[in-house]
Amino acid sequence: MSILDFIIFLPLAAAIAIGFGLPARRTALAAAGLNLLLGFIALARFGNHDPASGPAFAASRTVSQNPEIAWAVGLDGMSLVLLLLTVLVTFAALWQAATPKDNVRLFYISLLLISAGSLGAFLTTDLFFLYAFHELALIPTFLLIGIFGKGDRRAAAWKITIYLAAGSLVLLAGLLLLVISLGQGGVLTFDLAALAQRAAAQPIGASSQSLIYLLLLIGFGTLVSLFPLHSWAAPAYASAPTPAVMLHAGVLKKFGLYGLLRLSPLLPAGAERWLSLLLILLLGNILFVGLVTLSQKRLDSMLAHSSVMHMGYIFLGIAAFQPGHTLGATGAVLLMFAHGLSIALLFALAGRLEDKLGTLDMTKLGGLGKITPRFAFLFGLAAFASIGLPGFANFTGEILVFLGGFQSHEPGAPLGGLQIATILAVWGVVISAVYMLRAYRAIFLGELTESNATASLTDLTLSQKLPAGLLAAGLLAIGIYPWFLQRFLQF
Amino acid sequence: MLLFYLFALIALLFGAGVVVNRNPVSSALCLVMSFVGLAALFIQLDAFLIGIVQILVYAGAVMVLFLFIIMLLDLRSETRRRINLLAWIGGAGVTAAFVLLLFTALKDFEGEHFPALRPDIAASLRAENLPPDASSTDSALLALSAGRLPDVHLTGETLFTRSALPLQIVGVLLLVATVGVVVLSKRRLT
Amino acid sequence: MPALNDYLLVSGLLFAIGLAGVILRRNIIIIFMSLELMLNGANLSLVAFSRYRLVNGLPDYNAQALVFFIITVAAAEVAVGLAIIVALYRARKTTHVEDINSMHY
Amino acid sequence: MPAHCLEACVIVLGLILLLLEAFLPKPRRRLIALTAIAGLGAVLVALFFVDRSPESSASLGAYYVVDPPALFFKGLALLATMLVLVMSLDYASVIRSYLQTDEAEPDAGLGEFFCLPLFTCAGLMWMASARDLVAIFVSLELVTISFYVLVAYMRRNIGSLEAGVKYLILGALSTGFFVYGVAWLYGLTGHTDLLRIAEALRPSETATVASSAGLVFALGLLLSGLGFKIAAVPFQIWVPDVYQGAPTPVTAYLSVASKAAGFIVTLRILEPFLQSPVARQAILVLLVLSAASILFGNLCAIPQTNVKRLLAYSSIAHAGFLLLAVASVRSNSGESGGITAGAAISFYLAAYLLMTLLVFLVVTLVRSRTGGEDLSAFDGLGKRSPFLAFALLVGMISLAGVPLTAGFLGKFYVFLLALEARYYTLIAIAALGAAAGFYYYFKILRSVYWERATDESPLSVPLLTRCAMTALIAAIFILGVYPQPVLSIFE
Amino acid sequence: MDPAWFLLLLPLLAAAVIILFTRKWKTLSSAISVGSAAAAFLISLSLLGSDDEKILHFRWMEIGDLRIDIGILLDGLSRSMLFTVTTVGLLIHIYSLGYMKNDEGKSRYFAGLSLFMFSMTGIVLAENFIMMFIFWELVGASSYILIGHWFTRNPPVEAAKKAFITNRIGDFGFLVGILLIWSLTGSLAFSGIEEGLPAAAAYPSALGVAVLCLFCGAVGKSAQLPLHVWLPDAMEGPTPVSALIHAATMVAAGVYMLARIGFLLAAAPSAVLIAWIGALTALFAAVVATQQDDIKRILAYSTLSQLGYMIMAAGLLATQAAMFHLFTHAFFKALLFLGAGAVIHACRHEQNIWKMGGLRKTMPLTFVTFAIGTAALAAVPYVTSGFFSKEYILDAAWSQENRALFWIAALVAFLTPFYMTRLLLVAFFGRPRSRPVEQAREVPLVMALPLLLLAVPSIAIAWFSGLLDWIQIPRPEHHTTHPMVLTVSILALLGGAGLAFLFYRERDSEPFRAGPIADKFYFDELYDGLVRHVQGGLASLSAFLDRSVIDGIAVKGIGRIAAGTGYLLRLIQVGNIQAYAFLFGMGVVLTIFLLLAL
Repeated sequence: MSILDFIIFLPLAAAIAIGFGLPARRTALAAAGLNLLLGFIALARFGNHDPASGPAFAASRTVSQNPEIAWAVGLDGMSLVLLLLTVLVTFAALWQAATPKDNVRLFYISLLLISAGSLGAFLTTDLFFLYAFHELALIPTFLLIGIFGKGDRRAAAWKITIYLAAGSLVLLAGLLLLVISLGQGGVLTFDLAALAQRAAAQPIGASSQSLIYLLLLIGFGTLVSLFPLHSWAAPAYASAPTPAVMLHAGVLKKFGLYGLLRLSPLLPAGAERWLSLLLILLLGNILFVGLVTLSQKRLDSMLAHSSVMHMGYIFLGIAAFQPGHTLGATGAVLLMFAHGLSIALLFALAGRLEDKLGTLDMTKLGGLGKITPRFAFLFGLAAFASIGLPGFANFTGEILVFLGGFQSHEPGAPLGGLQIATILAVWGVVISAVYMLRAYRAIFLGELTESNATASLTDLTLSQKLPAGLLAAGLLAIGIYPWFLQRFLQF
Repeated sequence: MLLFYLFALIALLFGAGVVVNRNPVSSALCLVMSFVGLAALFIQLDAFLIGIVQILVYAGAVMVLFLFIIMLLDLRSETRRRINLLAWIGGAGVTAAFVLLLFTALKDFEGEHFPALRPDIAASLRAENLPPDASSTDSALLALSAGRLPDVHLTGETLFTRSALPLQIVGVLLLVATVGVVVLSKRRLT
Repeated sequence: MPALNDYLLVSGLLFAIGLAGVILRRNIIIIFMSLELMLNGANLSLVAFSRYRLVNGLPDYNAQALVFFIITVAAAEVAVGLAIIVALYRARKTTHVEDINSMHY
Repeated sequence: MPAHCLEACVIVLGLILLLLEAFLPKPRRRLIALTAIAGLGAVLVALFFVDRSPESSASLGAYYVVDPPALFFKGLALLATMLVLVMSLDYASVIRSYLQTDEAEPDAGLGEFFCLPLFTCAGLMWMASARDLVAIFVSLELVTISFYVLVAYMRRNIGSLEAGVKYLILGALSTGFFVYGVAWLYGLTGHTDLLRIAEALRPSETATVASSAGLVFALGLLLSGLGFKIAAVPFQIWVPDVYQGAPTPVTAYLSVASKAAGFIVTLRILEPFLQSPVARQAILVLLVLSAASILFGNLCAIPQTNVKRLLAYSSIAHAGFLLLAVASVRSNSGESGGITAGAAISFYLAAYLLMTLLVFLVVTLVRSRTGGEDLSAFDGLGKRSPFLAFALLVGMISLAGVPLTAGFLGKFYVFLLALEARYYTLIAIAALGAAAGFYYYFKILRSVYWERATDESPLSVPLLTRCAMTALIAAIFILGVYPQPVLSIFE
Repeated sequence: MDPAWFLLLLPLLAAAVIILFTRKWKTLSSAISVGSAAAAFLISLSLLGSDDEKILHFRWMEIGDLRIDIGILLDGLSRSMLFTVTTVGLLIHIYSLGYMKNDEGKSRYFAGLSLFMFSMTGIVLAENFIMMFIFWELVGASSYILIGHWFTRNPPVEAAKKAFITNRIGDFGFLVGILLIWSLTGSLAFSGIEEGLPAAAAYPSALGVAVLCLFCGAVGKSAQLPLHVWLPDAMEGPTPVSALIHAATMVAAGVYMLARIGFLLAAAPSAVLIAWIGALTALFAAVVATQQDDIKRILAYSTLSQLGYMIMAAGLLATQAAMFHLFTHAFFKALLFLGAGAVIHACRHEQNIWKMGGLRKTMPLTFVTFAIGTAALAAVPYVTSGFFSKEYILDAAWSQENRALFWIAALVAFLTPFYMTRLLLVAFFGRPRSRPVEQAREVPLVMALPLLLLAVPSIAIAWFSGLLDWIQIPRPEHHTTHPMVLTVSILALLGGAGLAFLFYRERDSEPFRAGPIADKFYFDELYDGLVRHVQGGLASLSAFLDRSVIDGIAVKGIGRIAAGTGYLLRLIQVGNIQAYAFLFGMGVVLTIFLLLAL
């Protein structure tokens, strides 16, 4: 058993234990806390690991011989970063969770399952389980939004479930086609390393690559709310209970990007074939959804759209990822980490706000900074982080992504699609500044509105600050000293 | 040849009668006649046992059952409900299409003529497979050697040797049918 | 003597007549009779084939055994079927197919 | 012990129980069911120890072959029958209310309800071993006729009777076509043993079959008969009504055992055709049937509100997926490798058995406790009985094909096969169908978890049922991640 | 560890300590902040006097062969700029002690100041473009915090937002420029870029575009046309902030950046465009300043105008002149702002000069220092530092034969004394025109001291060439100044001041009002309209498309089609056995037909 097995199965075990009657909140928190600890132990021990010797803490157990499927885990730089993201956000989300009146067990079990699903997907080195574990989170999301959500929760839960299920079917087709195309000697394998080797030794034909990459792009793209496959995200995030949206927007959504980053080196011709399409779509995320975000009146809805918008940057990093040109990929991973923490933080704070005020309509809020300065401060940190202010991890990711866009550009050559897209994407930074500052100004600054003046709003207590502080600390740490994590990212 | 056409015509015409007749009793009687014609065709094809069974089981038992039920339920001819034109067109269309397809398929068997029986070949083969001391007492062998077709013997032999397993399964099937009929028809015991 | 095709044609027509009866008639008992017609049509084919496909100079008794089984099965089917029809009649006082469509779509 | 003793044991068990029922004074009906379950369990155990050499049953020729699929399907039949009997115990109260026999003896007629499935089971086991048209016909009819009785069993219930009549008429119709097809196939080849038929049909210089018209005619007729058993479009027409009207355990039995047996027979009968000159047409038609079934089943299930009817459509859809695997039989012996179609279909059917029976166990319990089979009867089940709700959840996600469940792996293998065979259109249709599947399976979960019950009293679950459900849930998950035990049977 | 690191990190540490720990103890917070500023000042002094070039590295990221450092580049340019920043910074920290004495958010204010000091030093010390961009943005953020210090009132909050977003627009260009330069020269570090320049010079147009993009950053930060709109609004912030950030240091960062990349400007054919933008800004702002009534706004426009000068100089490749003007301007403009702050403070936050008057008597010290600042700004010959630096710029324009630019600059040199004299006459002479002004009293020592300290360099600093050399400020050689330049500038000064004297002596209200000028040529209105209608319209349109087309037609449509097909298809299951039999038969026929047909 590898430490990674423990990390994956701990939330599962906790979920089962809660099902059998252990106290829900305490068990869940204990598991999350322990996982946080294990995550950092893994980080500490990973430091001595030589990347040339394959993934660290690898362990494997065959579950099917042909097609060759194994329960295999392993840690490399990219999964390490996402592991840290997951354990951090999980802990914060569970801590932050307000225990519901009914169905308490179901609530915590679902949250733990989302966490376990993400961990499994990020830590396994087998394509089958990579896919399978992500899907594990589908049901908890359905339950969490449908039972514990707010607003138009049913429609939202319904949409996200069906949409993501459909998207993952496309993804499945792509993955299977990939595996089949890389079949050798009558053996199909789902082992990522073996697939990479086979792809390197004998690349897939260009037309197959093209088809596979398109399927993967649509499949993963749906899961990551790539324009125009994004319309599930905003309603779901606006309706989901706070810890659920923290986990989903913060962690789970990164799965599609992670998968694309893992697999696109296997399909260089496919990636090249669809580069322009990807660029157009990601600009759709950044510019079009960015504009949509501008017109949102409710904070939760705005945050949800902004989360969709920011996916565009990560996609840009992936688009810039070519053999030998790894800035984009590195930036994408850092950005995943950063976006995960910042959006979780923002949603956590927004959730707290709604609990207290009963509304997130920005036209009805105002001047809260006077009553709750600590809250406003934390929210400001998160807002600035999310618009990519230097000093926060988001900036490190974004700047690398932008650099990545120009990495392959020959001096003096006319600007290619990638470069033009990068420049347009940089403009998105302005858009996000506009809506974020507008929201911050509408809620926290200016004159206190009457409805808020009467609300029983109190500032954060220490215990409430803890999860937010944890996330903010993560953002700042990587923002100030990115080398700490970036050194692990080898592509 | 003539007999064939006669019997075929009987089978088909009375078969059609089943479908066309409004009165269930007439239909049932038509069915009996059709089966009789069929049985005659079987016999013409040297399947004597089956011909007889056909008459015994179908014309005898099954039809009696049908008539019994018709009487029991006191069914009259179908009252003239509105004729469902669509159903008629559809039914006729499907049937016609089926017949057309049948004709296409029948081309495969064009020109296969009635082969003569060769009891002698069978007899010699049978003699080879039998233990020498049994050959004199085996009635089928004797009949075959005499150029006759011991139809009942051979059918029975097949049923109880090679097809023993299906036969047993059919036995179970009959048991199930019996139990089922009993259960389904059981009345309230008062 | 008639050719194989002639028998097959008769058998096929018998089968088709049965099919037509099943589709056209509304009385369940008559539908059931038509089903018997279809089975008998199939039987005729089998017997004809067994006579035309001689094995060692004799008709193929395997096929005849199958005919045997079909007749038996058909009889059992009739028994069970009529029992169901009687039960239905007791419950609904009808043997018309149009009256039994409480479940649809 | 030769394998054919197994059927004999089952028959003897059935006879003994029938005699007990008939002649013992006031027999305890429950005892009959429990004895039957125990007896079948013993046979199931014995299945693992029988002589598996083909010679052991050589005297029975093609009427009874012992090969891995046969043994596997015998096991499935036994398992399904046991679980159906468990279900029947829960359903007894409903049956009783529609028999209205004797007030002094309220259980009269129940004994037969528990005994008949034993004979059906024997028929199914014989079907699994039959490689001869005669044996196939008689065992098929044994199953069919016992189902006529079982479907119409509640003779005071209009629905049950109506279902019985519909099943009877259409079943007999399909038998007619099947028999006619058998006659033609026999006429073309002169054999009833499928191995011999295959030899006769194999394209060679000494081919005995001249033209393909007759062959195709025979194939079409046979497919019609088989299509009825496996509930494939356009022969699915009976399925919704019969599933809805029949007693719930019988519905479950129909949808699981009858379909499974239908598929093994289909595989055996199609084998000669797939090596014949008409293989291309056969596969194309299979694909058309598959596509039609997937689309029809999945789309029509969407508007359903009666759970049994919904499951009927779902059963059609699953038949479509299985047919897709059947159509991939020939082309998957290619060089890239992977799973064989036979193994894939068997696995799918095993998974289908587990999840369908689990769902029907819940439906049965809910029906006998609340008296309803509509979606609304499931409202608030999550509160009334978390265990039942969870069982239903597992069943539904497995049916929908959420990863880490057996149902997913079933679909996974089918997709793999179809992709290897390059049936891209079919894959697209299948993906569409699977996505629609999410829609209606989750519709049930929506009632269970999102809605409030009108009556919030908790539902009790009998111990035996609880054990059965737990075992099924465990099996679904174990097979979902560890398929190798089942797959090794076929290697 | 090199002391330069402490210089960079101490203010950050101070900000962090205040935010995390000492927010409740306001005095302690302010002390920490002032202490850090003082320490920074001392360290920057200690760095002076050596003219070796020193580069310090700290690995921030390293991907493949690209290494991005947080690095410190110590050379003449950065040392002198550092001196300017820390000196003015320290003085303004001290001044703030008085100005913000009773403010509720004093801790927050000082944390913001420290954060600003950190960011500004970061820009100055930056060794590469990424680091410069990081601090560039951080400066924007701290400016946001400080402008919006009084966040419970709407105008400062709006101004802060406007400042940040406008800067972001500039930063967009800056970042694109960085990317272009990186792809052209293969390096992000200034030294590396200089090395790669010869190769990049093969693509002059690309280089020109890249440099213009970089210049966009300066346009935003130094509030050049057309991104100047934020600076006047930024005057909503506390006055010391206006002095420090929006007059002396941050807005000069654009100029500093241009100076830093002077070698690039020299190689790029587009530099003259930069000069033109600077000149036009200078002229535009000077014109607008003549019609403003708010004392801080006048100064703000004057800052714009002076920044325009500097940019023009940089565009004319006279980066030394630009830096020298930056240096002198920092002192006298800070002085002017602090003086204005003193006035505002004394007049209970009255900012309209037409409501002031007669302050000469009540606030003599302030008056004197303010007058010194005015003189410096108006470039009184040979006395003030402003004269030398402005001469330097005018001379650069003249000597480069760019007469158009020269005459524009001369016109600005005429307008500057005009509006400053107007300000001085209206605010300090005549009689008080409102009650708070009558009751105005001289400011306390803690505020007066910085005024005095700043007045000294405003006059004297240009006299001490040795001092200038020590600070490593580039110094003009007087004798090279063209007589024509001298003549024109003296005439402009006399003309401007005289004209203002004529118009505004003893006036109680504006004698004539030029609408467009007073309304800043309607830039704000134009931008408001753009934001509201173009951006707002696009946003609404996108939202509409998102809802109706993408979600409505595509997503829901597919769902409806599927469900609808299901509804229709299931109608086949009519429930009638006859129909079922028919359909079954059809199925058989179709299957066989298909098999035959295929």
